[in-house]
Amino acid sequence: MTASATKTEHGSDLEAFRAEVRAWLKDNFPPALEGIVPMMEGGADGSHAADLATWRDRLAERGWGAPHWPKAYGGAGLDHAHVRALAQEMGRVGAINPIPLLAGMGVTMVGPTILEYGTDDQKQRHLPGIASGKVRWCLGLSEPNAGSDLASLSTLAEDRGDHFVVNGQKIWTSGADISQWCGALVRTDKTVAKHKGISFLMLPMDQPGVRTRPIKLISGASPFCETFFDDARAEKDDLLGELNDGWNVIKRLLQHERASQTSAGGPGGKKKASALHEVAKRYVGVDSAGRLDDPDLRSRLTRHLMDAAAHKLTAERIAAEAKGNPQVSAAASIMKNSATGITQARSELMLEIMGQQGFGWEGDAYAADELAIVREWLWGKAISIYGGSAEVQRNIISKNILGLPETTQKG
Amino acid sequence: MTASATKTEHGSDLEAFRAEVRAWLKDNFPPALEGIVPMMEGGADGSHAADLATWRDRLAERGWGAPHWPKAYGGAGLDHAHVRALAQEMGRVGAINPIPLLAGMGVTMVGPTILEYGTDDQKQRHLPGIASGKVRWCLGLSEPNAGSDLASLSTLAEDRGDHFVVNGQKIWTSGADISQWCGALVRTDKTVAKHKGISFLMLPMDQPGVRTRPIKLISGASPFCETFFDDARAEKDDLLGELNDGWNVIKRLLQHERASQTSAGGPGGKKKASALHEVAKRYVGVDSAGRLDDPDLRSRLTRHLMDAAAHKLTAERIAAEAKGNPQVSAAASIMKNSATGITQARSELMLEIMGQQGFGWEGDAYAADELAIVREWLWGKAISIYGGSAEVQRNIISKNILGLPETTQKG
Amino acid sequence: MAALNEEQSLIRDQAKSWVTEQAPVRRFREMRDARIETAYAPEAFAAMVDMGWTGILVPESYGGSDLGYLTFGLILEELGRQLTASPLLASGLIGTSALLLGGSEEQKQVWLPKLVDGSAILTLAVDEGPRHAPTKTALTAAKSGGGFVLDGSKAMVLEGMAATAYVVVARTGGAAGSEDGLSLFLVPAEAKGVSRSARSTADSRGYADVTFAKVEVGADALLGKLDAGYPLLDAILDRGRAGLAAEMLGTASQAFDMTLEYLKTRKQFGRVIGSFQALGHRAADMYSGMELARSCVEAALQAIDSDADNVAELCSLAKCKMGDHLHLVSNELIQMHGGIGMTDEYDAGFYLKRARALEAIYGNQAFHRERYARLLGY
Amino acid sequence: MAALNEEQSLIRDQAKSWVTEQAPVRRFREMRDARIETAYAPEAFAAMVDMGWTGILVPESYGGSDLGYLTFGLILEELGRQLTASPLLASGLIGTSALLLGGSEEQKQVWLPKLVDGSAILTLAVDEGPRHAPTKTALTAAKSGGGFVLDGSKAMVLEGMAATAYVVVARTGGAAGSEDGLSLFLVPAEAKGVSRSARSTADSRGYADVTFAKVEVGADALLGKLDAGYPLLDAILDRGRAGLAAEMLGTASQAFDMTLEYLKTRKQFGRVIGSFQALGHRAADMYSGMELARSCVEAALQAIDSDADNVAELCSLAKCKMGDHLHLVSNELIQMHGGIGMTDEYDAGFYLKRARALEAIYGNQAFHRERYARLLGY
Repeated sequence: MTASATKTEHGSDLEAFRAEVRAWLKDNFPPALEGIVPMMEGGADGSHAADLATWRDRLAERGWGAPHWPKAYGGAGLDHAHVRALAQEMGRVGAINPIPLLAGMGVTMVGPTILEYGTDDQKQRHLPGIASGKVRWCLGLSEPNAGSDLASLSTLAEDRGDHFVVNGQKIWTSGADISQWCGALVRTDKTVAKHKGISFLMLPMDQPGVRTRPIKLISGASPFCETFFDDARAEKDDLLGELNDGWNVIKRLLQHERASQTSAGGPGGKKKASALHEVAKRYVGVDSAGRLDDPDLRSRLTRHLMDAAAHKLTAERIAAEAKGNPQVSAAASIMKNSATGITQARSELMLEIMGQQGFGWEGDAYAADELAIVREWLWGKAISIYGGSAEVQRNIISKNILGLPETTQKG
Repeated sequence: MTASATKTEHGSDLEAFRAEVRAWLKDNFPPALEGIVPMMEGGADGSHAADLATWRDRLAERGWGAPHWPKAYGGAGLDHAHVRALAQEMGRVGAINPIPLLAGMGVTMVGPTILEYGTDDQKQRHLPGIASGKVRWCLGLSEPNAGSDLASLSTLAEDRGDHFVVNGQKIWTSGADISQWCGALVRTDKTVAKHKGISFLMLPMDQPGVRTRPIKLISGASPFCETFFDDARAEKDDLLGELNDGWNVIKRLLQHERASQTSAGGPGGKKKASALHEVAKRYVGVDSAGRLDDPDLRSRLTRHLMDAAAHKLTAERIAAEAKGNPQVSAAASIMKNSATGITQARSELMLEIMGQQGFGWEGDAYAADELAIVREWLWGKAISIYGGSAEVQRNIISKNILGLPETTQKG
Repeated sequence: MAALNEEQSLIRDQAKSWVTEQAPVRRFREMRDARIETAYAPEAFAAMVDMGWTGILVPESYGGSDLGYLTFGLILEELGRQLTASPLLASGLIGTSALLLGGSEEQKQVWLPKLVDGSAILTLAVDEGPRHAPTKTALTAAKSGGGFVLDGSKAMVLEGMAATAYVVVARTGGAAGSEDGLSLFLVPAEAKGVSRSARSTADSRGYADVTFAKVEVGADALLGKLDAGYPLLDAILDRGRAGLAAEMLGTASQAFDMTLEYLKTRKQFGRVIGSFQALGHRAADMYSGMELARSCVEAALQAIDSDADNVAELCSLAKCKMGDHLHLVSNELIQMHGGIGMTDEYDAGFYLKRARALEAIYGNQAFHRERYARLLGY
Repeated sequence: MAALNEEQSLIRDQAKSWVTEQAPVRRFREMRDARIETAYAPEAFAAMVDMGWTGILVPESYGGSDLGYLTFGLILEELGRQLTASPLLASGLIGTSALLLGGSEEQKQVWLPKLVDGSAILTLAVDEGPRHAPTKTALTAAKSGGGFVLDGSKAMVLEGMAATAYVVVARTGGAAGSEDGLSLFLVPAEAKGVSRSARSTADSRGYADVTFAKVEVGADALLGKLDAGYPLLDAILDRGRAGLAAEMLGTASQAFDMTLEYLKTRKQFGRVIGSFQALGHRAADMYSGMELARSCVEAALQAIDSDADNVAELCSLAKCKMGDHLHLVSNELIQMHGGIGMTDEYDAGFYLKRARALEAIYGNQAFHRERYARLLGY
């Protein structure tokens, strides 16, 4: 449906744009990067570092790192149809836009929020760095004793005239150790109800009052850090949104996060994820009728593949219904939980299919892609926890979409 | 374990008792009743009415209608080991004790509660009639607007000196239209918190102030009624337990109910429930390796059979751990939900296995046992609702067994 | 909901208001209580014919409007909401599809206008046993003179009492269990040797067992190719499955809406029961499941309309996901309503009973999981 | 918990206090961080030998106490609670069972006293590929002179680096995939041609790949009958499965206890999270599942002790139900702990990783469902 709608509305303009992209890619995309997904953790593919830097700079030059952003802020000012076309053409040659990944939470979360809540000055100072992929951002939201209950945070920002002094501790600050800026949720008024005294501050990481410590996870090294603020300084000019209105800013930011987490599938990093049933045929074998030689597994595999198909069709339907005018929708919670469930189920099935060969931690007994299986499986346990846990998403659906009475606070 | 424990503790006494039972059964059990389960609805097997009456009276004469009750109240004063032996010997010849079924809720719920809470006078007046199967009881607990929230009942009993006058409406009064007595939960004090002003009254059904109306269910005719009290009369002597202490009486009674609902399996009525996998082989067929010709069904069937086996083993373990001294235990909620889940899953599988042939409502196109399938399936939907819904049982486990904070009232 | 064009939106709105006003579930109850043998109200079907619904798949040259399967699905969804009984699915979609896919020009000219104007009701007679198994067809069609003689019987034919003709799946060769050797025939219900009897089922809808005792038909009764009818049958069945899935979507939507409404109004322990988090989370999961299932159903209908090459895969996906979802929702409908949902006075039981019928027809979830795996080659 | 006799209660209590005091999960962490190749603390196993645990299955005439499998299970459950690593299961239960079930009098006299006193560690070398599949054995044993020559390799042998000898499953006849033609051999780890390498797995326990390159053994190395070793192997595996299920019972119990404790203490939105009904109901279901799974495990162990005729059925039931339960509980352990459960500093991850290993060893849930269905004949 989408394809035909697009054709009618944009017609030949879009076709011309596609041709332009194709030509540009031919000249500018380093073929060695075909299918290479730069991991947020960085360095996973050190061998491609130079190519990646070149590719990133060329994309940024065209504004295609954040193509839907206004040109004034480093984007290309493209509408949704053109953004899709760009993505499709890039996908066709295996080119991946590294900027949303390289820049930490910049393009997917902080940037869109600055676009909505920022002053002109803030947009000009911060957005181009994000769009170019040169300035990395982390987010200081969770605190050790808060978890899903963000609003109970205790990191304090005291007003010192032209700046704030920040004290406290954040956790799960992804990429904090490699970021230049941090978007932090801080308490600016202790005298009011907990949601009401919170503000959103942007502060530079390179200052004496900020210290980070990486967190080791059950899956091994991780992008996450603990971040400590000891008399850290944030300028008044870097308050995003109104003072004590940080709760609304963060709600919006989290909607952007959910919207970015709704695609199901592993964390990528491979040229092409193998179809699970093909992997199963390889490890499990087939019977004389060509059926997987484990009927119980086969049946559960089918359920999973059907779930994945339904998810994909739903994502397409949401896009088609939005008719080229996508927005952070109520569907985000549904899609986040669906994506989570499918990704985790896929990992569990992969583990089951590969047996002991999918359970290696290190060593020569395992191929590299076999070793990745168990780490992905463990890492995947986090996706139903962060960015609003599965339970929080259910609360949101129950309350905001279905209109059932509040269950989170009182019930 | 039980078998050997029994042998050591009771030794030859028990063996002698078994021999006595066998001999007695040979003389007294009408062979035509072998395997016949008299349905609570009555009349399902009108052809056996005379035999059933004889059999019931003979059992009652020996006190074996309620064998664990004291002899003074119509029981046989047997300990648990002897009760089990009696049941096993009866089971061996396909003899079923109709009294707990015929007498409505008498032997399983009202009787045990009277044994605990009743005065001597109440025990003497009420228990023998129950034990003999001649006096039927119904229970007036739920009300149309109360559901699982029993304590919000509004049927009122006013004190008139030597008696109460009762006004209100009860629902789900099973067997009310064929019962002589009713155990009713009524409000005797409106001025206190809702649990505190409730009493448990026993009142005769054969009086002008009591009227009943059968309820038709989605499965067809049912034993349930609506029961209306318009200035009904209950004697003060028939107050069970203390005035305004009915909540404790009913909690105990409901534990007895749960304990009686923990066996998994259909509502009976057939000579012998066929093993589900044998039915499946008949309707679905097998492949050349002898496997059910529907691998997806086969896998789910196995899960179900395993669940049923686990339930059975757990019931046996609970009995063994109680070492011949069974009591209403914390396990009742677990076992009720497990039994419910297994019974409902069995019905769903049966429907699936038999396809259209298990979906008939009436007519010659279906055999009698085929027609029973769909009714049992529909009726089975009630078992996770009545006697404390599945949700209420989970609340009980969560709060009373696991010690998690109250979720029912506040959260 | 798929992005609809203006015409589709209009038809959907028309269907919604007609069903709500003229054919609410109360009418289904009346029909059931009246024990009508064909199990639908003739005036309701007549109204559908008047609204042009029987012609939605039919090209204009044969008297239809040629609006396609997605549009037909919108109507079925609304009918499913109120359990409106009629031969619309069996004849207007399945019988009509059989002719569109397999009919010769002559057959189309003879049959399609009659199907559109409601003077003919054509349904598919495929299964012979209690479970859906097209390849197990044993009814034989033997060549005889210039035509064929059909001998055998069919079970649980949809709207089999109302039908004026059947598309009969017969074995003209090959062994039982084989896809080879199947052929399809158009057989009038009044043909000599055809007899039928109504089934009384839990969902109170119209099914018949039909016996074909040495029924003679001409060569022109053959629909599609001799001995190679299986691909045609499979395509007809897939259209039926997509249609059933659309009806199921409506039935599940209504069951969910009833449940949600009850959660919002029923009070226990001093508050509405929808405020209990455990129920709220279950409701949230049901809502999510509905959105996911809906996408599958609409994708299947659209794939048929656009003649995509993955129609079979999507139809199995839609029937299976929708079946699983309806199964869950129909059970939760009863459980969350508690005792009231168990009474015959309340409508909940109708939805539960209809759910299991819809799940079973033309392949239950297990059937379609098996088929999906085979289509994907593992 | 099964009704225990006094001796069993004493042993259970002893195990509980030793594990809690001497071998808590902290010791497992230390062992992991120290990267010991055999993946257990030798002093812990020495203590187990001293407490007589390696002799629990062994008749008194060979130096054991003959207390049976249910008693052994009580100990494994306690070890499972704290993830205490040792060759107790692999050698004290599985290797010992192999000799008890298949050993000649002479073999028993040679081996059992050494297994009891810990001077020998005997483990089963069965699987060759990544998934449990005993009949897929390809390692060959060819007659040669008076003895046999073994050639092939085994993967993921439990405690394979610590073993002083192996029970090797070899093909002496029959085709790959067949139950016929399998034989078992006792092979010292120091025999010429045996080489092994440790595997580093997610659960940080001891596994080895063992290669048998033209290893010569005498005729007395044959355990049980030539070419007809499958029933013996199956019986040994079933004892191993029951033992694994007992360990899983402990692991799941501890994971649940940790979760429950967290639900009672962790506060969010101003109250302990265990007061959220959705979590309370999930906890209730887990508790129920635990009770049901425990019954299966104890029944399997008791069936072995009483030599019942449904040992195979009950062992598959126990391994499968326990596997499903542990799978659920280990996932909920992480989910309900939230972020903290994801950190390596916290112990939750150890339980999750160990859970999947235990599920897979000697047949995962799918394997045992398939086996159960075959045993019941459908």
